[in-house]
Amino acid sequence: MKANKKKPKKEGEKMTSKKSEKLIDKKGIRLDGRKVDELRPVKMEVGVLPNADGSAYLEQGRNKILVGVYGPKEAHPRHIAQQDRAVIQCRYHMAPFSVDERKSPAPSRRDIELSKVIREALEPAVFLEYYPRTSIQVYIEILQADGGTRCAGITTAALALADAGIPMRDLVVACAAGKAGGKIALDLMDTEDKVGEADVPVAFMPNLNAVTLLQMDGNLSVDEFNTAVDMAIGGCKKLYEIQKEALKSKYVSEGVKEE
Amino acid sequence: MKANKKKPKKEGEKMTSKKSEKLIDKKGIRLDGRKVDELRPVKMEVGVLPNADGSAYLEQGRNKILVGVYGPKEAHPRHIAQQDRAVIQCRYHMAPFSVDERKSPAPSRRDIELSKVIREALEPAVFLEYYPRTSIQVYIEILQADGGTRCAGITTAALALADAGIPMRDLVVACAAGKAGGKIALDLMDTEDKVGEADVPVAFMPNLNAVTLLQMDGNLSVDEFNTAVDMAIGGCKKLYEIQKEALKSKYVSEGVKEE
Amino acid sequence: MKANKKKPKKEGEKMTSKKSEKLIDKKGIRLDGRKVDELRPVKMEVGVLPNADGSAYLEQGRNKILVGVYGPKEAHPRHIAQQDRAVIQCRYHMAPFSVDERKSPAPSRRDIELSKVIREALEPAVFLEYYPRTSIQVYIEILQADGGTRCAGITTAALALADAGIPMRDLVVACAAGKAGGKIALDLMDTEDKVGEADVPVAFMPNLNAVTLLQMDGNLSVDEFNTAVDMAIGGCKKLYEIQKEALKSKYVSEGVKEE
Amino acid sequence: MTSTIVVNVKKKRITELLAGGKRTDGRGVNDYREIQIESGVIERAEGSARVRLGKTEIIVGVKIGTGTPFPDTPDTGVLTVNAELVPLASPSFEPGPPGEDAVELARVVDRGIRESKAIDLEKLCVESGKLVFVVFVDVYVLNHDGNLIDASAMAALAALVNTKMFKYTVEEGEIVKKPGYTPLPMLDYPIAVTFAKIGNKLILDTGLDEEQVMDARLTITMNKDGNICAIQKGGGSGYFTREEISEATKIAVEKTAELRKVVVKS
Amino acid sequence: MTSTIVVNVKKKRITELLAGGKRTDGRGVNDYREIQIESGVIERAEGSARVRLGKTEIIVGVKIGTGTPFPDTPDTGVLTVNAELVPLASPSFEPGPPGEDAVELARVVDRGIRESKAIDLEKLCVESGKLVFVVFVDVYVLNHDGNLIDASAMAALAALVNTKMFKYTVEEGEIVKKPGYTPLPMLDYPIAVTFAKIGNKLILDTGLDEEQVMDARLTITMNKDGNICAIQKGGGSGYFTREEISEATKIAVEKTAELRKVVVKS
Amino acid sequence: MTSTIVVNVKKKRITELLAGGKRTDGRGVNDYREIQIESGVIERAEGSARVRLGKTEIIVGVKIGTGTPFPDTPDTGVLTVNAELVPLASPSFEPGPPGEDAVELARVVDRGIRESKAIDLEKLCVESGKLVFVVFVDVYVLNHDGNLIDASAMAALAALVNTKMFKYTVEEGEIVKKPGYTPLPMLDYPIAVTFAKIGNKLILDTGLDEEQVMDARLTITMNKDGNICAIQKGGGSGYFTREEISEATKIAVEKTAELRKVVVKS
Repeated sequence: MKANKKKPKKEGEKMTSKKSEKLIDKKGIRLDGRKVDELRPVKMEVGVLPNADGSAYLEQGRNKILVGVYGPKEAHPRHIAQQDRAVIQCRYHMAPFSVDERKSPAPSRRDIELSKVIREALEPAVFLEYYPRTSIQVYIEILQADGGTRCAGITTAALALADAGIPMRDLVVACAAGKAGGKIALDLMDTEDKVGEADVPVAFMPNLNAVTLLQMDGNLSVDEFNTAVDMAIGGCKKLYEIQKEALKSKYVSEGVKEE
Repeated sequence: MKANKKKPKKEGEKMTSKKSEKLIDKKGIRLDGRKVDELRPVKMEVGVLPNADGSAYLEQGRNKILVGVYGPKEAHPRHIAQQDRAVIQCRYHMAPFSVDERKSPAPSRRDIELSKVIREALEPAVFLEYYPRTSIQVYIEILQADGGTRCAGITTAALALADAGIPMRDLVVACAAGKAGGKIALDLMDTEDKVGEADVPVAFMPNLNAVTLLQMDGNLSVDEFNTAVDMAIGGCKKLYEIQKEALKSKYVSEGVKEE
Repeated sequence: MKANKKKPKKEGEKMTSKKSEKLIDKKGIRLDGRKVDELRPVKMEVGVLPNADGSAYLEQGRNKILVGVYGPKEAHPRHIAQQDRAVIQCRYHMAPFSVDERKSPAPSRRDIELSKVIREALEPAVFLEYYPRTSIQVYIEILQADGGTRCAGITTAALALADAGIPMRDLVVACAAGKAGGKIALDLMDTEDKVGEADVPVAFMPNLNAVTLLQMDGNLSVDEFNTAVDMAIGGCKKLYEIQKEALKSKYVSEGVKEE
Repeated sequence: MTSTIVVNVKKKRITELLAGGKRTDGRGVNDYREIQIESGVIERAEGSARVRLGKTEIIVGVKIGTGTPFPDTPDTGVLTVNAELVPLASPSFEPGPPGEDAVELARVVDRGIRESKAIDLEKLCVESGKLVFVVFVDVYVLNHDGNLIDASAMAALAALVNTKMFKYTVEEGEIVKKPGYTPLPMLDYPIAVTFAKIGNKLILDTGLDEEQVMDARLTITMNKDGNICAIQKGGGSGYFTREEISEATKIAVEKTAELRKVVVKS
Repeated sequence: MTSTIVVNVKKKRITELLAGGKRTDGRGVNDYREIQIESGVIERAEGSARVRLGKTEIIVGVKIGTGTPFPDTPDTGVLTVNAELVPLASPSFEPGPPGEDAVELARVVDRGIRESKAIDLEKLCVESGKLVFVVFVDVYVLNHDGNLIDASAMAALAALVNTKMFKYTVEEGEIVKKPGYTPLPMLDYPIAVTFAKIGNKLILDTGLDEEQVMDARLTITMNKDGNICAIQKGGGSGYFTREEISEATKIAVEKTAELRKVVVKS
Repeated sequence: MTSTIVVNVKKKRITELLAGGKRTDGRGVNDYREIQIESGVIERAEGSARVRLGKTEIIVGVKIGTGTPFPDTPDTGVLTVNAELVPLASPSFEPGPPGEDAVELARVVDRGIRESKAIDLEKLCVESGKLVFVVFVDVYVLNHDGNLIDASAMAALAALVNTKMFKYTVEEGEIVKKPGYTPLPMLDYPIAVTFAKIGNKLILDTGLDEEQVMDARLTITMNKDGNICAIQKGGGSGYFTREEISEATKIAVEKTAELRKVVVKS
């Protein structure tokens, strides 16, 4: 650690290294005890923010994600409005304390890109044409980051959109697979993502069989890539079950208690 | 002094030190020869800027403050307008050459806070409800700073508002008291403020007995605090007399000369 | 060359030096083989950008300039619109790779000033009053810079305005003269400009005998200045012939081929 | 934005209730809503705490970095407080750089910590004039239901109390980590209480409805000795009388002592 | 902005044609427009190239500077990719700092170069931990007629291949130039191909008209071994089926190999 | 903003008067308004001056700091000129970062000082390549009633002449203050005169009314030898003929000499 060294900016790009081989042991067990096709422990909760029109909270490993949704409401500034549909304004934002070295609150280029691809992952699921000239605001706050936050953000945002009562074709659920320690593995955590060989985040609409986000960086053969995509979709399907439970547990219990 | 050292930003926070004891000598005399309850020499002048709708200039010790007021005029941008009252837009701004080390012209966080509390110190005095949908702009320029600029800015701004012919319930006048060299003292200058134990800026409407700004930083017992507030209000009352003189000397002489 | 040295900003100001004397040899020949009153090789082409309403490309020595013109179209944001005439919005912008040390894409103070004086050099030529409430956008991109880019930008912009079919009183053509190696010389290139004694950029409307841009920095007697202005205007007149050729070769050949 | 008419009706109702010493949710004028404090909620931060004050919810994270000291205080660490009113917390918050409300919130929390000398900054000097620790206190507002200042100050204090620093030695001017952690060195425990004036009544711990109709607010921050270390008047175009200030100060002495027990034991 | 009605008419026409395997300009679904590549167009830059893809026109300039390495990679040079959608290139581009489209474009081009390890960054280290070369790749869009990503990636690759660095020795921690130049050390040659989905068809190298009506796009960047090094889905509110992704990947293997020959020999 | 109709009426009136060699306030075409110069008005600045030119009022403050020199001029101090059109000076000025008018004003004042070599910057080098003095010249416009350039240039010159630097020695690469002060080392005294063209007349020292109707302006800055060191055409969509430029230059020789006596003795 050195004082006050002026560093060039670095926006989450991958830097592979020789340490990758240590990520998975001979028995196929990962640093945190998981098997290659195992998700991290996941917890989801819907309706956690009193002020927002819809909200959800998710923990996936050490990731802690909070999403608030406002709208549909009159688009502002007006020039962003679309005559024939709603627009989604999406902000992916990391708390300064969410990562090891304090992050400046100003949006990085990575934040700008992720806000865009997350928005494009959610749009296919929403009946935007029901609310022309309006805006739906999706605020994704990464309270703690441990790899895979864009996917976790999408999974959480879809719950918050549903909680806001916005009509949707399907839920969206997202999960990454990647290559670490030479093996294709599901749901990379931060260390695996940084040291590993590749990461493939996928967002999926389970009932429509539709991939709404797909990115990749690293180095994969076409076969490895196909394996990773299938594994990620498998992860999505498991997360989808938890999503449905989270919605049920809010709306069923609420029904009993309040309505 | 060292070349080009990159310093973390520092926004006028107090740093007490052992030097504080030297601020007031055994006879109760301060570094600039004042007694503890004595104001610095003050000079006020009204109507000093030809273009502004109202203006005033004040010197208090080495402080040199210039305020220009424009309005009421159509609020811009429109979304700041209030249906039922005028808004005050207030900017506290320091000239780059006003302090020992050149200040960048970009607003600091201190500048933003002071602009807000000064606005809130002036608002109670103005009949804002007379001018719905308009804006009154108060531009406070600190040409030279020597401690107590927020108070001096308020005193000057009230004169400039009156000079602009804006209907007011009362004048506003401001003065700080604090603790320096172990004693409660009036109207701290820069050295006393920086080295001293506490500073209590107070803005006051003399005829309504109303405190419109109150801040404090440092360390005071409740008794010391009450002494300081009373002393500050005493200072305000003295400054109020000078304010009235300044208005009279403009409007009486003008009456004779021009109208 | 040193790593990461934090330099104060420097915006193209001249720094004369003792090297100036070497710029012109005893026979009056300059470093690139030109005589003192000789222009650099010039190439102009009109209508090079498919999307823009008008465009032109120019090479003058190693300068490479591309200009695109859009409009007249509704002025945006609206408050810039003029009731009785069009406004020109002009941006002089350098590509990051256009100079030896990579230039940040953010506009420098030099860029802001040049955008203004170039706009004012073009305005006298355009019948702005024909298009009230509209905006004409002139985007000048310096792809490679080698001294004299503001003049080359004006010459190119005038061609692009003509190509956009915007009614003009006259073309505008610009050229600098200066003092280098103790002599008044035409069309200084980068080295001559940096090391030389003075630079006098001039923009000219040939048929109206009107100077629409005039700047100077350096040190010239009044006589030297007058010589330089006359030489610059001479350069403008030569460039004007090339401008006319460039327009002709587009519109004549187009006439034959397409219309 | 709530319309003027609605605000006026609300103001009438709240003022009438207060005339009888009552509040819309049944609390007494000096009662706080339920306070829930949870420490260590962000494991990757050196310190953290979540405070819920009724429906108001704040997370504060503390990060420790390094830097050079201020030239005039070469032997003390650096404290930096920042606040973000993130837009999911309220329909009135917008994305973008901090506005005047966020700046004021950060600076009021900052002054409480700084002026009470809560952190022993002299212990955070590594090498005089050259290398010190920097304490970043980031206030993150997650749901705004009134009284952000008191809740933020509590969360900041709880997060500082929760903060752990790695042990280290210095070798050739660089910090070398050792195994183990120590708590952040703390000297005081400042608590802020904010009074709102509605009509001619002072109340504590305003909800959002009350803030919409208040004339002004007054925040008093006190240290563990019951001395005042920071005050801030704000919150609107109203004022306080001299007597109201004295009254508030008296109540603050008791109230800050009471709240300190809640926060520090947490 | 083109009106909704016009876009709908266009979409209908383009989709009908595609149903018969045809495009408005007569190309097949996987055909690229004419590609013109010219290297060294900016003599003052260390490397440069202009790519014309039909009427789309891009210049990329490469500048070499120096700086300190990242603390976690003390022995490797630094790569920085930036893109500007300069306003003369399209009526829809505006002056000002890069928006999300420019940021995405730069980051997709960046990932292709970085993840394929195209540049041998370890050879750009001058002094470990202290001094390395910085490669600035600036993408400059001069005319936008669709498929900016593929054209930018090609232009960036051609500019890198064109880049010359001066020879040097190191004396007392400073770089001293020697006569002569060497090429930038290159290890791979990444090529990006971007599929657009319109209705249920995938097409390559979209023109502007096709982009206005597409459901979504998928960019696949491959290295010289036919491995995938970067993927980006974007471009609208549509999606891809699992099968479409496999289909695109298969086509990409052939197409990137084909395009690499065009770019690298240039 | 003044309406077009009012401006047209004004223009007609001013032009008619000028045809007879008269101005609205009775001055001759080359007459300056009353000039009041007061030096040392900001005691905490190293140098300062206030200039009143009729109702136009400017303060310039000079601060001396330290920094590293430019790599290509390792032995010379650094000059930085900044201008702020603070919003109390005119209803047409707005708060915020400097716009193009403020930038142009600063750069024209800067060029006059820089190109005339007014400050002996070589005397401001402390240690070659490492440490030099930085001269900050801040132009502060307090009331705008026309001809800001000439008034600012005068105020800047008066402030530089007024500037005092502390005496010092260098010990181990650091500056150590000694008792006493020396004046800023000055080599020249540049003066700017700005001509406005209205119709076919040239006039000096325009008031605000005249600026609203002028076709263009031409600023000529001359050094003490009567040489030209900076020129700037600006101020509108008009032009100058070749003959007008010669005429202006001739007048400038006399006028700058005359004004220099006023400013430098002040």
